[in-house]
Amino acid sequence: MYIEIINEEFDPWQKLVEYKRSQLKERTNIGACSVFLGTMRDINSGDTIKSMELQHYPDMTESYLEKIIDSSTKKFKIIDSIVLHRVGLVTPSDPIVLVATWSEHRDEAFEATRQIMESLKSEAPFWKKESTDKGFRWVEPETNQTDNNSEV
Amino acid sequence: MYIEIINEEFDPWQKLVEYKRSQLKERTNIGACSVFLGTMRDINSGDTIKSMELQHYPDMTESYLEKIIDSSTKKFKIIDSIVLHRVGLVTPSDPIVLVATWSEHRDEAFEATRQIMESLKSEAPFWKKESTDKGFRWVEPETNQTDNNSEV
Amino acid sequence: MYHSLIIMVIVVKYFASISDAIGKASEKINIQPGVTADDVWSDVSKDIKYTGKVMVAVNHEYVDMNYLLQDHDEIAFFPPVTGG
Amino acid sequence: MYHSLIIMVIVVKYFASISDAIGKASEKINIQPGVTADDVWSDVSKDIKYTGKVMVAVNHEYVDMNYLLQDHDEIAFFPPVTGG
Repeated sequence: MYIEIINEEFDPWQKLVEYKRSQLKERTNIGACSVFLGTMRDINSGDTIKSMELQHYPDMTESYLEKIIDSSTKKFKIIDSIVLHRVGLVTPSDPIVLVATWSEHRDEAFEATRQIMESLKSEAPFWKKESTDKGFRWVEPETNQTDNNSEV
Repeated sequence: MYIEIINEEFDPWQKLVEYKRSQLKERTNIGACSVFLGTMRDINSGDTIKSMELQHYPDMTESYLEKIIDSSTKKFKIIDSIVLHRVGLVTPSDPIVLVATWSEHRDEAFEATRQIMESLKSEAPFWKKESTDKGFRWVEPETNQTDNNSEV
Repeated sequence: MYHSLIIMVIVVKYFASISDAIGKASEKINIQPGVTADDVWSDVSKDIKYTGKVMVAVNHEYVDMNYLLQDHDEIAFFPPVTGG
Repeated sequence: MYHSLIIMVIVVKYFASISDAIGKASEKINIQPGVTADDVWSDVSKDIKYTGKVMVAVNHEYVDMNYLLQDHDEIAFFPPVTGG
């Protein structure tokens, strides 16, 4: 498992190549890898976004990502996984988050990557502040976020 | 859209880096990318697999992959996609198939990549012949493959 | 009858275990109008014992065994696919 | 009463729109035993008008507003998360 909070632009595929080279060379039981990459769009809620500030809660972020990955690893028999998340100032088309999981069979990797992304979006302490022509604004959470989140 | 049948070992992430550089640079409406990579395992049905021959039906393969991608592209509003599939002799841990889709939002890419993989597994004309200690054998299809496939 | 003199040429392809069983990858055969995919399969498989499921495609499209062949069609017989 | 003399120190952190509203990122405050997360929030937010949903975490774990604070706890108030 590898988690990294990154404060500068990164190449997600290059990160995968490097991680695979160093960690996964001999894992011949791996049959599937599912990857999700989230990148910054230049439009949100109908407005042009010039740039975005990604704030997070250091320490809690890492411990929460670890918790999310642990849970999916057990549930879906994941062999290995990585989560990379950008913080700081990002501009359109910049990578924001990369989640990758490796498993024996495809169902497990597909479902684990998806669940990690959903949990990350609703639980990991990151916040986005957009810069638009009308000024700065904090991004509103997705409407499907659970109401009792603070009681988890 | 990019489809390639590859007759030698390939680096899937490097392929993604190159494709992204050449094709996707200016697509600032992309917010999500979902990738699936299938690799060769060294065990199947309880036996050690030394190597595997991937046969396919040239021409039908390409046209079928195109059909599969077209269908998912329309259904899930996919902005771009690639499918790479290995043929010939593969050995354990070799990449076999890479599917990647790009979309505005994450649901679309997740579901498109998944559907392309499922369709590819049940419709695209590829066959695997395994080399085990007991000799060669053709891989049996997954049991959930539809029975009326020949009538699609 | 006049039209029984019409001879059409089709290409037949075999893949995977079916190619192994028949002992070749492809062949050209002559057929008469009205011949179905099933007729071709019965003919080409008459000397082999192949008990598995047979898929059939004509000109790179899946068809069912009632498909009526046309001149220059390419028909392919193969077991269920196992790629990915 | 004797135990009213006990003073505990906690760290309070604020993020995103709540940090903007309160005008700082963190502070140390003194509390007495028996103080809940809700008590702290009422105190620190008394001069601001913040109507959004407030999440609360203590020592990097989500808790509810009834959480009873201990000495040296780190409590954080923030709006619903929007990462990924």
